[in-house]
Amino acid sequence: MKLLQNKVAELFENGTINLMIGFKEALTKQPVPCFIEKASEIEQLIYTKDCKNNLSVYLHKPEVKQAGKIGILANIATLRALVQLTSENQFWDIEKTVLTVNDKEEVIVFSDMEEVEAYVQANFPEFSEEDLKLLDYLESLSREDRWKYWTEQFSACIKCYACRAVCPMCYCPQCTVECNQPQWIKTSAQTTGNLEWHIMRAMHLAGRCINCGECGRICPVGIPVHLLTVKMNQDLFKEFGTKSGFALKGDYALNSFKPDDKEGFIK
Amino acid sequence: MARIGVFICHCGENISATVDVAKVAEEAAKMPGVAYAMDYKYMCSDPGQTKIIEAIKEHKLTGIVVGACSPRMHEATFRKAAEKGGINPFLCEIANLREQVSWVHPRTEATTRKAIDIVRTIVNKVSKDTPLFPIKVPVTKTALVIGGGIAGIQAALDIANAGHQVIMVEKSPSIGGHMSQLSETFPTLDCSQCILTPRMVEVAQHPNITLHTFAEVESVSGFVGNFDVKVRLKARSVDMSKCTGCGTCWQKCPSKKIPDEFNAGLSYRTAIYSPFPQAVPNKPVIDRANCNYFQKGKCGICKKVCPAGAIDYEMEDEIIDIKVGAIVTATGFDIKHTDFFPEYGYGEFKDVIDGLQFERLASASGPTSGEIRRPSDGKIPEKIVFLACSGSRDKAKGIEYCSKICCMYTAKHAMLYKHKHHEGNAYVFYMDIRSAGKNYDEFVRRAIEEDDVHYIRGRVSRIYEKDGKLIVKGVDTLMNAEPVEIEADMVVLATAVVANPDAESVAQKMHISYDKHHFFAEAHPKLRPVETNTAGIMLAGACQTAKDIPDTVSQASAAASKIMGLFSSDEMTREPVVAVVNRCMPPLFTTCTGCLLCLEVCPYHAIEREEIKDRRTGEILKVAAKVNAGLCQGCGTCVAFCRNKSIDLQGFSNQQMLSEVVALLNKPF
Amino acid sequence: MDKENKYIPYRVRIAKKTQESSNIQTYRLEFVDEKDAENFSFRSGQFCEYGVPGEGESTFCIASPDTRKGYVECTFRTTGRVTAALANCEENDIISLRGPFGNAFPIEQWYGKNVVFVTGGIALPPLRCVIDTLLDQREKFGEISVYYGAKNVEELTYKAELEEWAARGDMNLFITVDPGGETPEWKNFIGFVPTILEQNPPKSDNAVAVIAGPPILIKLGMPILAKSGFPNDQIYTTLENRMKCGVGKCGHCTVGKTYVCKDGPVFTYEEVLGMPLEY
Amino acid sequence: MEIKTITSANIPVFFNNLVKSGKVVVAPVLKKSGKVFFESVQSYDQVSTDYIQTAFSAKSVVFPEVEELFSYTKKEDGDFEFRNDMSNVPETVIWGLRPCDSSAFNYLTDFFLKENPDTYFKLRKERTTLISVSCAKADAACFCTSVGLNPGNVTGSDILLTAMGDSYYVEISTEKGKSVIDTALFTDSTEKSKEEFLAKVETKFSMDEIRERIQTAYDSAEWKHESMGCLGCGACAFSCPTCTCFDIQDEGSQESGKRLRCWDACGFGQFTRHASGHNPKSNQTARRRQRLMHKFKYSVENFGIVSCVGCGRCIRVCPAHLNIFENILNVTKA
Repeated sequence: MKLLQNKVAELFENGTINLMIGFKEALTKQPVPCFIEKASEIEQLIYTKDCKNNLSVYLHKPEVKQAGKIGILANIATLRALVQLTSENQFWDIEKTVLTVNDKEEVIVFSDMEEVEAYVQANFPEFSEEDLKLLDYLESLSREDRWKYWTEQFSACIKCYACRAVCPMCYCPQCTVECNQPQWIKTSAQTTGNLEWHIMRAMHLAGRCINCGECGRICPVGIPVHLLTVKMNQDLFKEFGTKSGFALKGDYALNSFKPDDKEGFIK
Repeated sequence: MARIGVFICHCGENISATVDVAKVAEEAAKMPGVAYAMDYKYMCSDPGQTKIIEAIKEHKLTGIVVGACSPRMHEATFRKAAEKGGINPFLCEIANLREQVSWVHPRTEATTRKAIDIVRTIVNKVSKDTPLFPIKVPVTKTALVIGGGIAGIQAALDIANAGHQVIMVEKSPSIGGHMSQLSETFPTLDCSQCILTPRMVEVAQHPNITLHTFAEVESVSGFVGNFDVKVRLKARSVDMSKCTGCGTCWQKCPSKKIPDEFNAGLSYRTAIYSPFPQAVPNKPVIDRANCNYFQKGKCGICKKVCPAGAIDYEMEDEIIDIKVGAIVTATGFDIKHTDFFPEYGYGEFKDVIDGLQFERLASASGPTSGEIRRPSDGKIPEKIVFLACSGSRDKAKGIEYCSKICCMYTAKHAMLYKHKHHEGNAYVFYMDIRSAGKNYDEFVRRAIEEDDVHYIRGRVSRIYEKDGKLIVKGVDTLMNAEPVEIEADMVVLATAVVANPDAESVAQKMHISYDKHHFFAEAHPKLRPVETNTAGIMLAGACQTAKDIPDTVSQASAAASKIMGLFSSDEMTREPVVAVVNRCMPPLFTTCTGCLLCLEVCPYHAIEREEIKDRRTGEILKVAAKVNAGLCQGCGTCVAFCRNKSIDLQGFSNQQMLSEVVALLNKPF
Repeated sequence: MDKENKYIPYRVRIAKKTQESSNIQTYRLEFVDEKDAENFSFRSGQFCEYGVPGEGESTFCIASPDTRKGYVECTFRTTGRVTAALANCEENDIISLRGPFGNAFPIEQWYGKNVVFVTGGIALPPLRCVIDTLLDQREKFGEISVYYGAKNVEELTYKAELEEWAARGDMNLFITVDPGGETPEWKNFIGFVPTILEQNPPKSDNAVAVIAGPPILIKLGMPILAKSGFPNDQIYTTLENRMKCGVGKCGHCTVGKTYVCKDGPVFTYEEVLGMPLEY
Repeated sequence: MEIKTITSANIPVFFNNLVKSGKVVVAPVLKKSGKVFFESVQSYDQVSTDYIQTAFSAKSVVFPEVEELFSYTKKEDGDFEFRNDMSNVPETVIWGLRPCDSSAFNYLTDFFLKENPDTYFKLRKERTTLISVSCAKADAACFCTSVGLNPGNVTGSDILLTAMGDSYYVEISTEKGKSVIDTALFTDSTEKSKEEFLAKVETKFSMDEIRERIQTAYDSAEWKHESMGCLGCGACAFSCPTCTCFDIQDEGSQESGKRLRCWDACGFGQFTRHASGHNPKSNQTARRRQRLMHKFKYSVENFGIVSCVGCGRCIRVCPAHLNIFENILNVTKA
C-alpha cells in the first residue's frame, strides 16, 4: 500500500498528475472510488483484489476531465476499458497516467497506451466462472423459459439507468433512449420498454463490452444485466474471433467486413 | 396536422385493372393529414400534372403523395410538378402502386387493401418530410477511359475532340485490343488494321489524351464528378523516354519460345517484346515472368545491346493518383478457348482452333502472312468445318446467351477461306443463323449462295482424329436428322464470347454491378444502356455483353456524349438524399460521440473526422464524425450503425421510416 | 387555473397560424368548449402548456395581452419533438392547453410610470403580451421604450407588429440585429442588444424595466439597467426554465428552492439576485 | 393514540384477515436477488420479516413509477376526448414500513397536497393505510436519528408495530388505523416500554448544527469533490422515499394514447436541459448539490421539514458508494 502511495505522491510532486482516481475504504469497509486532488489525501489510497469498480467511467465526466492530467488506478477490467476506449477515440482531450498493481503486488506505471495494450494482452482475463455457470444454466433452459426468465427480470427494472451510468462504454452524450425524434424506446418504466432498453443496450455493447460486470453488480433491483453483454461477447468471439478491450487498433465485429466472412450475401 | 394531397394514377389500366383506384382515393381522403385526394387516368400526363399543381394551390397542400408507378419512373416528373405548385419538391413522395401492387397481384379486395396501406404509409412519411435542397458539387472535367480497344479509343477520341482531357489506361503494352487482331471485318471485308491503326495513332498524338499502357486501375474512390483513381503503371523495364523502338533488343533476346498472345498462341515471341508492328506505343516491355534475367539472374543481353540505354531492370511499379470526373469502362471481352470443349478434342488436336486463331491465320500480319495453313503441319486445308455456337446458347455449358458475333464471323471466315482457296470445301454447322444488322443477312447469303459454303443445320457431337484427318460427326436436322460425317483438315470453333477473367474484380474496384456471367450491368436495359448504376461510370463495348464493332463504336460514342453532357457545366446538382451528422447548440454541438467506428462501415469512404473548434481560441471542443455530402451515396449503412442515432439520412430519416412503420401497424381496421 | 385536476387540458382550436420566420410561428387559439372560454382568464406574464397528444407538451408564455379576451396567442420556435409536432399543425387543428400557470407582471403598479422593455430573439413574445396590454390602455402609462434585437433580420419576430408600433409614434423603438445579420435594406440599429442598451440608456426616473431573453441577455442586461439607475426591485424579468407540470411539483424548473413555474416566471432583479445562478 | 398488544402468533392471522377484507396488501418480500422489495402479497408466509430496509421505498403505492394522468382519443372531427378514471384505485394497506418510511409519507403528503393539491396522490393516499414495523436492527447506512427521527418513531403511520419478544406493541395513531384493527386479536396493552426492543442507530450529525451551516453551504468548495464520484444515475432518487421529481410522457399515437407521469431524477444530465441546449445545472456537481440542498435546506424552507428521513437506501444503492451524510457533513464543515 505504501509503495502505491509513494508512487502516486511522486506523480503529484513531479506534476505528472493533478487528480488521482483510486480507491479508499468506505465506512462499510468496502473499497470505494476516491478522488485525490491534494497530496495530503494520498494516505487514504488503497488497492486490494476487492477493488472491483471500473474507474475508467470517470474519465468521461467533465468535472474529472477539467483536471487535465489524471492518474487512474486500474484493475484489469479498467485496463481493458481504457484500451477499448482508446480504440474508440475517446481520450483526445485528456492526459492520463495509468497505474495498476499486479499479482505480485508490484505497482506498475504505464508510460503509454501501447504498454497497457501489451499488459492486457499478456493478462487477458477469462470470462468469470460464475457468469459462465449462469449462462450455461440459461442456455440449458428452453426458449420459452429463457424468455420468461428475462421478462421477469426486466419487469423489475425501473429505468434508473444506473447500468448505463456505471458503464465505461456508455459514454454517448445523448443515449438512444433520449432520442425522441422519433421516440425509439418508451422511457416510462413499463415492461415492454424495459425489454427494448436492455436488448438495445446489449446490442450496442456487443463486441464493445469489456466484461467488467459493473452493470450487473450495481443494479438496484438486482437484475444480472451484465450477462447479456457477456453473452454477446462470448458469441462474437466464437463467431468472429474478436475480443473487446484487447487491441488499440480495435477489431470490432459489427463495423467490419472481411472477405472470408461466413455470410456471403453481402459480397 | 399537415395538409397532404393524394393523387392516385390509373396508369391507363396498368393499375386500375387490378386495384380499385377510386376506393384507394376515397380511403386516402379519410387518412389523418390528408386534405385532398383524387384519382386520374394518367397522372404523369400534362393534364395530370396540372391537376396536381392546381390542387396544391387550391387546397394549400403542404405535401403530396402520388400513387403511381415506381419512383424510378416518374418521381422526377411529380417532384417538378410539386415545385411548380409552390412546395419543396422533396415534399412529394411516390406510393408505388404498380410494381409493388397491381403488377404482382390479381384483382382482389386484398390487392386494393394493400394499395391503401402503401398510400397510408407514404402519407404518414410525407407528414414528417422536411424541405430539402439540392447539393452542388464541382466537376473535374477529365475522363478516365479504361481499356484501349476500339471502344476505349472511340470514346477517348470523342471526348478529347470535344475539348476535354482524357486519361486512357490499357492493361497490355499496346492499345488496339481485339480489333487489332482481326483480319477483315464483316460485312464489308475491309482490313481491320487498316481502319483501326489510324485511330490508334490519333489517340497517341492527341493533345488532350494521356495514354498509360501496361497499366491497370488499382482503385476507384470518390463519386461522380470527383473520382480519385489510383493507377498502377506496371514496370516496363524499358525507359519510354529513351527507347526509340528500334527493335534490337527483341531481335537479340534469347528467350524466344513464349506463346504470342497477339497471334492467339499460334506463334512465339521473345521475353522483351512489342506485341505487333503497329503497336502504340511501339516500345517494348520485358515480360518478367519469362525473362532469364528476372527468373535466373543471368542474361542481361537486351541491356547490353540497347543503343539508347533504355533498359532498366530496377524499374518498379509506380502508382499514380489521378482525379477524374467520369469513367468509361471499356475493358472488353475474352472468348472460350478450345480446351473448353473436351468433346471436340480437349484442345489436344492442333487443328481444332478457335475463331480468333483463324483471324490470325487469315491476317496478313499473322504468323502465316495471311496464308490459311493448318497449325499442325502448315498444310493448306482442303476441307474446313466451322462450328457456330460453340458453347453459346448451351445451358449445359453454363452459357445460355447468344454470343451475337459468331454467325457473322463464321460466314466471314468461310468466305475468306473460299476466296483464297476456291477449290476448298467449307462447311458450317449452325443452330440458327442470326444475321440481323445492316447488310448482315446479305453477307451470309453471299457466303452460301455465291461462295458455295455448305451450311448444315445441326450440332456436332464429336470430333476425333483418324489418319491425319479430323472426323466431324454431326447431324443435319433439316435432312430428317440424318447423321453427317465430314473428314476435315481443320475445324474452327466459333467459341462463346465471355467476360474477361478479371471482370469481377474490376467491377468491385469500380463499385459497379455485374451479371452472373460477370458482364457489367447497365443502369437500365432499355433506357439507360450506357450508364452503370454508379453515377459517372459508363460502359462501352463488349465488357457489357457480346457486341460487334459497329455496336461497340456506337456505344462508345454514346458513353462519350453522356460524359460530355456531364462536363458541360462546372458543377452539378446532386439529390440531397445524403447522410448528415446532427449538429446542435453548444455545449453539446452534436450528439455524435466521435467514436468514429462509422468510418469503417461506409462503403464510399464518405465519413471523416471533424474537429469542432472554438471560433476564437481555436481550441478543439469536440471530435465528431462528418459526412462528405459529395461522396455520400445515401445508402444508410452509417445510420443503421450509429449507436445513438447521431446520423440521419435526409429524405429517409429515422423519423420518416418509423412513421411509415407506425402507419402500417396502427391502421384503423 | 381553477380546474381541480391540473393535468387535464383544455381543447383549443388553432384559429390562425402566422409564420413569423422559417421556424417560428404564432398560433391564435380559441377554446373548443365555450364554457372553457368563459372560465379561462389570465394575466399578462403567465404561461401555458401547449400540447399535441401523443407527442407531449411544451411551455410558452401567453403572447397576447390580457386585455383582449376570447383567445390566447402563443409564439414558438421549432426546437424539439413537441414544437415540431405543433409546427406541423394547420389552422382548425385542435391541440391541448393547460394553464394559465405562474404569476404575472404587476401592471397596475406601473400606472403613470415609464416602461422600458429589453428583449432579444424569441423572447419578444412574453413581452409582446405586456407591451400590448400597455398599448391597449396607453393613457395610463408614461413613455414606452422597446429594445429588441435578433441574430438577423429574418429571425426578428412580429415583423408586421414592429412596423405598426413604429407607425404609432407614441413609443421609442430600438430595433437591432447582430453585426452581420443585416440586409442591404436594413435601416435600424446593428449590434447586440446590451450594447445598444448601453449606448442609448433609458431614463430611469419614475420608470420600470422589463427584460426577457436568452439567459445571457438577462445576465448581461440586468446590470446595465441597474447601472442606468433602475432600482433592483423595478427591473422585472421572466425566467424560462424547463417545465413539465406547471404547478411546482415535477422539479424540473427549480432555481434553488424556487419553482419558476409556481413562484415565477416573473421575478424582480432583486429576487433574482437572491437566487443561485440556475436559470 | 391507542396502545394495544397482539401476540406474535396472531400477527399472521391479522395480516391474512387484511388480505381477506379485499384490500390490496403490500408487504416486504425477499427476492431471488437477495434484496427485499415491497409487493402485493396474498398471505403472511410470503412476507419477509428479517430485513433492515427494503431496497426501494413504498412511495410507489401513492406515487407510482408510472401513473396514467389521462387517456385521449382523437375523434373524426379532429376534436379530442380526454378520459381520466381513477375509480379502480384499490384500498391498499402497506405493511412493514420502517418508521423512517412512514414519516416520509408525511412529507409526501405536505408536498403534494399543501399547495396545488394533486388529484392522483390525494386519492391514492386516502385509500392507503400504513402499518409500520419498528426497527430491531440497523446498519452502517442508517441515520434516522440524525434527522430527528428514531427507530420507533410513530409519525406518519396509521399503526406502528414493535416486536417485543412473543408479542407486538401496537400504537394506533389514526381513525384509519383503528378501522383495520381486528378487535378480537388485540388486547389492551400492559404498559411496557418499547425502547429496549429498538435498534440503536448511531447519530452521524446533529441536525441543529447542520440546519445553521447549510444556509451558506451552497457556495462550499467541497461540492465538486464530494460529487466527483456521482455518475448521474437515478438509483438514489428512485429508491428514495421522499424524492418526487417526475416527467410527463405521452405514449401512443396522435390518434389515441395516454399521458403518463413517470419518475424522473434530478441527477440525470437531461433533467434541466432546455430545448435550446442550455442547461442551468450543467454538471453533476450542480445536480448533486440540488438533491442534497433540496433535502436539507429547500424543503425546510418550503414545508418546514427536512425531506431526508435517514433510511440509508441511497447509500446502499449508489454504484459509486456516495454517502449522503458524509457529503452533508463535508459541505457544512466549518
